[in-house]
Amino acid sequence: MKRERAAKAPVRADHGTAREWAAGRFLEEFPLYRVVDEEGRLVGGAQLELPGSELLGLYRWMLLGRSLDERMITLQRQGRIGFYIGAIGEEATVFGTVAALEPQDWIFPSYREHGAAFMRGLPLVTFMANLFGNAGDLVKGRQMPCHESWAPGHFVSISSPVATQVTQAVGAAWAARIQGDDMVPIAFFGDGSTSAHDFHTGLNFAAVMKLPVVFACRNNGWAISTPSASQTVSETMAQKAIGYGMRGERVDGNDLIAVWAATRRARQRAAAGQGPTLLELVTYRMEGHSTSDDPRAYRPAEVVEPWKRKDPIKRVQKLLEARGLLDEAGDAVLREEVRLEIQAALREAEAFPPKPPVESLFEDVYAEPGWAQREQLAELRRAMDADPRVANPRHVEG
Amino acid sequence: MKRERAAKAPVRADHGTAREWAAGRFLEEFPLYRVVDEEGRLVGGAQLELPGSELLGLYRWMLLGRSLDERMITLQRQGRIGFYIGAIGEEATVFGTVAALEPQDWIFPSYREHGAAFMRGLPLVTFMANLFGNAGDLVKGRQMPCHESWAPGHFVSISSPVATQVTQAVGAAWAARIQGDDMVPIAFFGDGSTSAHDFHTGLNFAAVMKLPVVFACRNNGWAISTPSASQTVSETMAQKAIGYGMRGERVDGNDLIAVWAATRRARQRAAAGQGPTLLELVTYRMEGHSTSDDPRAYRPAEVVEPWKRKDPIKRVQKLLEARGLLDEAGDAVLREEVRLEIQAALREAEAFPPKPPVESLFEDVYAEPGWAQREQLAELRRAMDADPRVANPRHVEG
Amino acid sequence: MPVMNVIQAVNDALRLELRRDQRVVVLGEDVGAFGGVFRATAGLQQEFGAARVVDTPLAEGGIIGAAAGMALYGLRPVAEIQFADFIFPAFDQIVNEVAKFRYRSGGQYPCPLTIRAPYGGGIKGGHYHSQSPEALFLHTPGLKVVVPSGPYDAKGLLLSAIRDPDPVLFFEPKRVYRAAKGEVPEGEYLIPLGQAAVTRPGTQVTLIAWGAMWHEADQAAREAEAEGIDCELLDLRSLQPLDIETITASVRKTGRAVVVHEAPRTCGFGAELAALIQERCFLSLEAPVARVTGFDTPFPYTLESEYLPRAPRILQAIRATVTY
Amino acid sequence: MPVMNVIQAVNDALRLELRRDQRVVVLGEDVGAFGGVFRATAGLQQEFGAARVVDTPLAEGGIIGAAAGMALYGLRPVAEIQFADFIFPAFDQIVNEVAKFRYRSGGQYPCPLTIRAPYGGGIKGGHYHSQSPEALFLHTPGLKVVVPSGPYDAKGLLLSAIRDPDPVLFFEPKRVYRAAKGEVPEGEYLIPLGQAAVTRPGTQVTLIAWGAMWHEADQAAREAEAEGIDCELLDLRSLQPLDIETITASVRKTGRAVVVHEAPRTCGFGAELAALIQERCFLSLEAPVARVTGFDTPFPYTLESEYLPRAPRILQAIRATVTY
Ligand SMILES: Cc1ncc(C[n+]2csc(CCOP(=O)(O)OP(=O)(O)O)c2C)c(N)n1
Ligand SMILES: Cc1ncc(C[n+]2csc(CCOP(=O)(O)OP(=O)(O)O)c2C)c(N)n1
Ligand SMILES: [Mg+2]
Ligand SMILES: [Mg+2]
Repeated sequence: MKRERAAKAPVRADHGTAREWAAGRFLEEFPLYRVVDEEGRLVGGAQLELPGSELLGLYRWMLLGRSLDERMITLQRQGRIGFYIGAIGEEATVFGTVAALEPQDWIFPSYREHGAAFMRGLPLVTFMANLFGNAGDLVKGRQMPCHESWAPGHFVSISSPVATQVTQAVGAAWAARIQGDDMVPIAFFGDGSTSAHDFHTGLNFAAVMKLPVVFACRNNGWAISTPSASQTVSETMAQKAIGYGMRGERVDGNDLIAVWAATRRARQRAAAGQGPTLLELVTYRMEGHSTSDDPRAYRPAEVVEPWKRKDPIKRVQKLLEARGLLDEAGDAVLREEVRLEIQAALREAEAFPPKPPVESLFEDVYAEPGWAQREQLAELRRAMDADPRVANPRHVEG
Repeated sequence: MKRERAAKAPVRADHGTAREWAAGRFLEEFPLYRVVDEEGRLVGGAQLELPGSELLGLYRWMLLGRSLDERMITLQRQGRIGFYIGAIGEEATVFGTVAALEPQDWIFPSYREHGAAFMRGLPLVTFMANLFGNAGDLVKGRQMPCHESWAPGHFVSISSPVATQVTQAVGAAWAARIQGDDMVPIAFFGDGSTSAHDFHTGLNFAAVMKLPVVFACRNNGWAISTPSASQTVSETMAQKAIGYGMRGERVDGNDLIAVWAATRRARQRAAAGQGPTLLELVTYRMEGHSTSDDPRAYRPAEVVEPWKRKDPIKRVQKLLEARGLLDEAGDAVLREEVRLEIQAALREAEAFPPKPPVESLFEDVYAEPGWAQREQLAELRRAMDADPRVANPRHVEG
Repeated sequence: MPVMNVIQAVNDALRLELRRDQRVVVLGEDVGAFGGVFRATAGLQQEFGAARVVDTPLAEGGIIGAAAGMALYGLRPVAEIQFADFIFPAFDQIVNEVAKFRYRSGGQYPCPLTIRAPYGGGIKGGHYHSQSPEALFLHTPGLKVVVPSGPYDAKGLLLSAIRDPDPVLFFEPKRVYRAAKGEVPEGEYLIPLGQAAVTRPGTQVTLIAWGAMWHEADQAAREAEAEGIDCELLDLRSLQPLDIETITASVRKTGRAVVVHEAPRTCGFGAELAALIQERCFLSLEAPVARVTGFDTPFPYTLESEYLPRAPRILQAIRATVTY
Repeated sequence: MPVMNVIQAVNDALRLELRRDQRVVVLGEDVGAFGGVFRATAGLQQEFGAARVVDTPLAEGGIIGAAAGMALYGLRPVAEIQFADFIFPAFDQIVNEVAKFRYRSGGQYPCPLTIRAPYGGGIKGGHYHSQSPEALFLHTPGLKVVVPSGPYDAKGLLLSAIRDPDPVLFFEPKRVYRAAKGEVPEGEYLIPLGQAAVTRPGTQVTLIAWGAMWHEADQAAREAEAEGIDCELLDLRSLQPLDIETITASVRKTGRAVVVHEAPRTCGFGAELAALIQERCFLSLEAPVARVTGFDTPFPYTLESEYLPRAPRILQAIRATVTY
């Protein structure tokens, strides 16, 4: 029991026993783990453990993620979809982590990790149908855009309330251990979400139960309009692990290889019964929070500048080029492929009927609709039959 | 901005950058602060900064707390009160902290700090009326026993849900700073309560806002039936401060002088604008969780034994004796005084009418009762007039 | 047949289900070696081990969040909240997550879990060991809410709840935890959710109650009978799904209804029942649907007898309704 | 008189009150330099400084817990919850702490604070940016609940809420945040809590609505008039305290009532209103109290027009009620 150890611990009488740590202490204690520098060169004596073909594959995924985000933001500006939230500048945190997991590992996303779903097989067209909320949407047009679910790829349903997925991932890890499954879930969340209560209870439960789970904090510097310094005054997110008696690691979140390697390590530890890891992936939110947001209202453009040079995609591109795995022409081909893929998916997605059937409104509340759902569906149908305006969004605005 | 510093921080390429800390690391880093040892001797070169008369006063308070707890537990066993929860063995954490505060400092209690209210002037008889929930109860018989409020002494209303007072104390500190008041609130909570979400949000808000507040974690080893190891696997509670970028200190919670000195330091820091402190007061719950609990069901008697030797009251008694401030006869006088005081208060408290007036049921829901409360009072009065069984607890049990 | 009280019946159901289904896991504060503050999980950790009967840290949000993750992954967690009053730190997980998982994922992620909580007043628990928050969950589509009144129902309903494909809140009326005793079959039997029990047929007025209040209503009905008033008494047992047919059939027959619950009156489930009854039985109604409830105040300590809607107040409402 | 929309009226009220009363503090996520995601606090930090208009960390429980502590200490905090859907992490602080402080301390610790939250659907927000949770708070004695429908009321009610001695939830119908415009006096004026507005006098049926739904009910009433049905329309404005006298007087006169709300039907505030009306106006009622509400499902995205109880559905209910 802990108590016993405590009783034997050293005892001092001088005042101020707790260490008054110097600024920078935790930056030193949790150094930024990096494998590839901004010029695409391996740092120090680092080895590239990821095969070239896989690296090229990941590069393509990153291109797809970036290109999709850009295209969808435009689509929103054109009024063709209502909302979009992506991961521009944060691609390495999404693809690097998931590439390091096993296919059976469950993904508990925040709301920027669409790329993770694609890697797990979610067709682009299905994702886009979710953006339109149309009849092709697997989620039946029930959630805002960018709240997809993809059970075949163990990509869990996204919700808006932040950090709720953290405790849920812990539960899944727990379940897998009880079942004897080799399954290590990952929970994604932002720096702002470390302030939320599910962060605390999730990490604490995982540590106490020594559960196989990876916590991936995408520290992108911002929670909507507030910088991370408004969320916490700890120097790093990684050091929060200390409070839970857990391992923490600070990783260059714009370094795909570092993210991949750190995640792989964390997964190995988890699978080996050594418990959870908190990964702080240091990156940057290059754009607004979402299409509903305009960062110019609170963020001077200059602060973004230094981060442009750290672009995670450019860095992989340089690495690939240096290794002779990619040249300019090859890059152009990839980019064009991705562009066409998106274009084709978009065309297909827009072709679905704009609304899911009205009865879908009442499905899935329960496994079987209750009498309230059945009666209300009938009520709605009668109302719609009597007055077509019932289904028309525009008749009473203002 | 934090981001800038992060960018300049050291970078390493080797695997496993995060420190794999050895067992015991945080026990060393947060050594148990102690001034007086178990034999009542000053440790190392420590000075006794508390004047003898004050020390004697605190000793009397501790005797009163212990004696009251014992008497009230008996009262509950006799069926004269419904419930009791006290602080046997934890007296130093209650009286040592409050003695170090200023009279204007607000106290946000958990449910064991009745002694703090007494030090702030709550009459024993009023406390006991709360135990009876009778007409003398300031809380008008609305809460379970041991849920007193004492606004004249800035002792805030107790509730049962654990840890809720932590964020509230933070708000009071914030308010005081806005008002320019020299007021440093203290929030008391147990080791189990560090798992609760208000612990997390409270500490984080306080650290981010650098608020003048003292967090006093009474680590008494247990949350009802579960040892602290079921609540956290961090080696100390003090190290949880690191995650919030806050100062933490581990204190021998059975050493009145250490508790006092650590609290005073924390208060000074707070008042000087240096922010909050988390104090881990290491003590032990010598009895059951409350009178509703029988610890024999989950705690072997042996584990309590070592703690009997660390009794916080005995330690102060030895110190006083060593300093010539108390002898056996003087001690007996004090104990008898305390016994008589309790006895007199009990007699007086039991003399109140057993129930508060029926209209009190509907007061204080709002500043002014609404029509619902007014109508329902009338309804209840009519019902009582029509059938006396309405007010009789015993007519339909079973 | 063995005679059990409600705690024993709950314990029996948990034990049977832990034995039958490896996916069942019990988790909560103090539920392990100690067996729970009311002993409802006594002996379970001893039989099924600390991996399946788990003491959690003190954080209700963590308990339900983790249970949700287990349920998503395919387990059948049964989470205990030590007192229903302490369920609110988990409120977000319950109403925003657990309740909506199936719907928001288009049916891809069902989240079948059971949340057990001792509930209600009558044990001198004051504000924080007495509340009856069922209405808060009934306003959230996606959740089911079950309240047994005695041991037989407790066992049969809890087994159904654990096997139900949807999340179920299972509120146990702690006032009758030990007081309500009765014969309980050994082995398994299921009471389907959504079926009220007509525990007393009658013709003049329909009494609707659940949980501990059913006992009060039953006593009131017996006293009313002595006065020549013939009550039909329904024990709802499950509030969602609600047995609307039994309710409307009864009120169409009697033309009068009295609803009883402990929670404060305003926006309690009694309001919904009154609304439904007047919507569906308007032309049969000979008196307003009466509500005998807790008052619109926090739950008190000393005056809890006055606060609780017990038999004498119910009887008065019956008389007033019958003579309206 | 200046013309304002609801956001501007809210902003104006906050500004006036921050100027008038040093004890007023505004706190919440993104409310500072940015001025809130809906811009309701725009310019306030610039005028009153970062000590009184504060960006908090992302934790609603922390926001309300801290606001409660401020209120206990004597300040008048106005906390913003970014969307009402995100209020649930603070649910425990609101229903177990804030609501009960005065009562549980025997009147020693009042806890007057205002919680503002954009609320309701109609902005294509899906599950988590559309909910209307008022009924959950109305079931908790100790809380007041206010919902303005337009800028004039928003300002006058918010000023009253901030000065009220009790905790107030102030739900702002975000669907009409910009759409509802009107003349708003400069400077201060108070609209007392607990007074409904009879925005259209009528004789045949009483329509009861609040917030964005008042606009739908108003349109339905106008269409009904064209059909020769004379509706009386009440904008409740404050749900707790509730203006029961205006409601009962109206229904006793018309004999019929239609209640409209966005929240799911079961256990919504419509149930309470129906229950109250049939209790108090039973002998006047010529038809059941009708409820036109959101359905018993989570709030949808694409089908939100179908989900929301808008004028066409209200009109149908009016017809059915009048011809019952
Ligand atoms: C419980 C809750 N409160 C508030 C919000 C509104 N909100 C949406 S995203 C966001 C900021 C999240 O920041 P962070 O966790 O850093 O994630 P990021 O967007 O940077 O990826 C906020 C406040 C929410 N979604 N959930
Ligand atoms: C939110 C909440 N959950 C559960 C409980 C039931 N409960 C009362 S005290 C307690 C243990 C608290 O342990 P700790 O914080 O260590 O305080 P101690 O009793 O040891 O002083 C529990 C679980 C509660 N009061 N509040
Ligand atoms: Mg962020
Ligand atoms: Mg403890």
